[in-house]
Amino acid sequence: MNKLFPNVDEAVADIPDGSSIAFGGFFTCGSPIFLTEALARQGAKNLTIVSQTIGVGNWEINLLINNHQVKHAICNYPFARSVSKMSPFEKQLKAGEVSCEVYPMGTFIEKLRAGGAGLGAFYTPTGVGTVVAKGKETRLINGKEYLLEYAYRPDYAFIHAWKADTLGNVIFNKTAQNYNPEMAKSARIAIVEAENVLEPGQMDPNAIHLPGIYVKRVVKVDRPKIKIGIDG
Amino acid sequence: MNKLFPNVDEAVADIPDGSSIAFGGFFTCGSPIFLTEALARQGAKNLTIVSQTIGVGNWEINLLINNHQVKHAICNYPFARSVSKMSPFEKQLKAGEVSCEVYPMGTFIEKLRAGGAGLGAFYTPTGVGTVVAKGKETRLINGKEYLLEYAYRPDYAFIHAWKADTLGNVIFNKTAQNYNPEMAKSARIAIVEAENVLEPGQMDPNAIHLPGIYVKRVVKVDRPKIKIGIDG
Amino acid sequence: MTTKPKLEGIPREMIALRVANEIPEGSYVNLGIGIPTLISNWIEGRDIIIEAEIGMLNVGAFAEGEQIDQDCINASCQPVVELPGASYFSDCESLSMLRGGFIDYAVLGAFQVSEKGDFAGWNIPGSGRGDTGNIGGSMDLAVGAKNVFIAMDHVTTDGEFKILKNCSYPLTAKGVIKKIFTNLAVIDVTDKGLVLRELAPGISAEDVQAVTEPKLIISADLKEMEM
Amino acid sequence: MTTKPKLEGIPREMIALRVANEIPEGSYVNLGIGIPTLISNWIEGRDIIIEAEIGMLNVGAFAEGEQIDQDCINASCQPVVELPGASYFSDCESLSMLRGGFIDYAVLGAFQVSEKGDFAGWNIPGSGRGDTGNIGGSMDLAVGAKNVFIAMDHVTTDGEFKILKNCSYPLTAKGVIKKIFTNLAVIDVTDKGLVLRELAPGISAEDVQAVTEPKLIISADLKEMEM
Repeated sequence: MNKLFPNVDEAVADIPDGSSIAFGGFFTCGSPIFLTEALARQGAKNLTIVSQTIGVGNWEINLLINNHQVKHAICNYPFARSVSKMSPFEKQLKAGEVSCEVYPMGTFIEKLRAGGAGLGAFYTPTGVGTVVAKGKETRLINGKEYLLEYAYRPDYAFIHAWKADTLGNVIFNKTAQNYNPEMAKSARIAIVEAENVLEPGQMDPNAIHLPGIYVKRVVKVDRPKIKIGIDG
Repeated sequence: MNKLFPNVDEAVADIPDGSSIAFGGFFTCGSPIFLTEALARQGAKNLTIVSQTIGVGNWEINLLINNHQVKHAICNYPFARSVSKMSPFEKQLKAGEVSCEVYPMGTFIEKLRAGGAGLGAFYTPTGVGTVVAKGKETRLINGKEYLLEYAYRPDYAFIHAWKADTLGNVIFNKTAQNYNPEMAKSARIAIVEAENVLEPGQMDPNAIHLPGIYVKRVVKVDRPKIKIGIDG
Repeated sequence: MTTKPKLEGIPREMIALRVANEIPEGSYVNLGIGIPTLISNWIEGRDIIIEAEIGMLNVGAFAEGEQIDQDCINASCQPVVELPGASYFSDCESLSMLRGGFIDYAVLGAFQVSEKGDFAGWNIPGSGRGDTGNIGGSMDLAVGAKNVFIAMDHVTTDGEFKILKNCSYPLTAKGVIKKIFTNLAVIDVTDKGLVLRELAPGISAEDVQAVTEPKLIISADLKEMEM
Repeated sequence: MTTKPKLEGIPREMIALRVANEIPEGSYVNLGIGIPTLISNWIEGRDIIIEAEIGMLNVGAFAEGEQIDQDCINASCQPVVELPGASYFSDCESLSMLRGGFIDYAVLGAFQVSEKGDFAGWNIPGSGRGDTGNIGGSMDLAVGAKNVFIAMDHVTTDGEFKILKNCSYPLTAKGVIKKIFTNLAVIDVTDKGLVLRELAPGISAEDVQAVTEPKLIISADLKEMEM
């Protein structure tokens, strides 16, 4: 069950127009930048992208925005930190070219977790009494109010890994783990770019963050050179 | 923040009558047998116990049953495998001395996971159209039927660990992980018995199964001598 | 109910082999107890990965002697060995994996299967256990796996039907079974009903129909099981 | 709205110190951006563990020079170092931890706080962003943490009230704030209303009331902030 692909371009070659894709990574940390660049080269259009932030820290997402490949975003932190800076995505949103759903961080990733775990929906206390609750069902459980939020499953997930074996088992490095595991589990096809590719048996079976069953494709990439910060 | 207790008896000394307690372990594997024995010596009564099985493989649970310390069980696999064998729990259940709720394995642990994660309830497809669905709300989501199941939080969790540090960080060994992480996270007070107790910094921060924030007490125990099997 | 003379058909190991042949390379599988457990012998060395719902992937053979580790068991509480590329994870993760559709083939035993694809495998009326029983992980597996197969004897030891119009035992799941493998036959569960696809050597379609409550649709290419 | 001359009170570092003194040994804390970030300087060496919602416990100081690892940042995208006993985990795990009540003290900044304990910290009307904005992890933290504190300047740079009868900005959460620490005062949020507990040096209760919209209840043991 060798899941190794020769390069990032082949790993994303078959992604059709209209796909939904989840991107791991938290600002500059653990983002699948090589797969994102390959998708920009590949050119699939009308994409729904699922990502903590839309081109803030994970700057490569802006390649997709500027190519007009994106029609919808599901996210947590869509914009530049400063309201005086306008990202490419914010410009397109204001121009009505793209649409956007924003969720609290926990709800954002819990929707994907629920999707991957085969659940239909869940009740969370987060966002009760805020704009997040607009149009959503609420329920009192033991006297506390909860919002109903639905599971979500994207077609693809792009995952950046520190180590992966050819069966798709993955170990992440420190805070580069972030959204990556649950995004991989939520997707129908999870594609892993890994800084290190190993043979099965070379990683401690007790220390795997993402079991290979969740991963369909693995591709070797270089360790990216990253400038930390989101105000650039 | 040293969470080390001198022995299992002191670690369970303050558990009051009427408490709910989750027990990690899957049959003979990863069960907190030393804490369970200590609780039998301690004698707290009217307990609600949450455990995959009630005294099958995790035979020490039968100490609590035979002491009449248990009034209610929440479980997945309550009885001996063979219908011709009757466990102490099954006898008490038939005599009306205890009560019991049984859930499918995934629902059983997801209820605890939801509790620990601060969620109120979730919709699962498991059990639709079976006795498990009796009296429960259902909801159609994208044309598929789901059951509403509520989160559950026990007062205590008894956890068996391979390695723990004095801050409560835990690494489990192989399939002895099983229910232990989510049970610890669900409880208000998680108590860990560990075969090896280390200082902070002696475990790989990338390989922690259960972060110390979830653990209130750690106690050193011997590696148990276990006879594998559930027909004994 | 039937009291016809019992038909032997093929032994349990051969049922397991027939199921193993149905599972393509590159599959992730979960095997229940009983006949399904025997399938692991037949897929050894093939490019198929076994999951155990206790929280393990790349499950190997049963452990023996020095190999036995009390911290490495399968969901039936049997010691197993790990294969290269193994991973361990929590039960919560494991059951999420099952519900989430990541298991390609789940092979389970059953007390009863209906022509609608319902099956009953966790509790027997008259066991004295009522609605309280050992549910285990089968309900999650049954609703989640991409393909759910049943491997079982065609009739009970008393010769009673196990393949029925409707299950009378408490259900494990509704409408999930794709194929039934027995000592006598291979049967597909379809929207139109049960389709008899293959027969054990020496067994006729009439023999199978006689021990099967619902009317079987005879496949146009009905053939003898190939092993 | 007020246009009174601005009262200086204590500097931001001292607000951070005052909050730090409120957090007992043995606590798990999560610190938001702005003044809360400065608290980490004051709790260094104390028996307090910092969580970062990106998925890290035992967060240490900001990393500098050779210490910087692009794979180790906090939720504000600043490089940090790990302390002994650190652990890394997923964001899903981290946010579950926040909602689940495992953080003893969350200290956040705010644009506005109401006397009911509501607060607004993620979006400013007139920013042009409407209901779409950078929510981040604050809503989860606010509903989950055992004690939610606000550390902020008492009024806006334009001298407008930030402590209000009702927030006019989009809420982060309702009824969750326990204490407010500003450059002028320490205020408890109680069922009966806002209780003025402590004053910055040189500041009177009247000064604080003048820049606070709701009527303050003066604590019987009102005192000067101790640092």
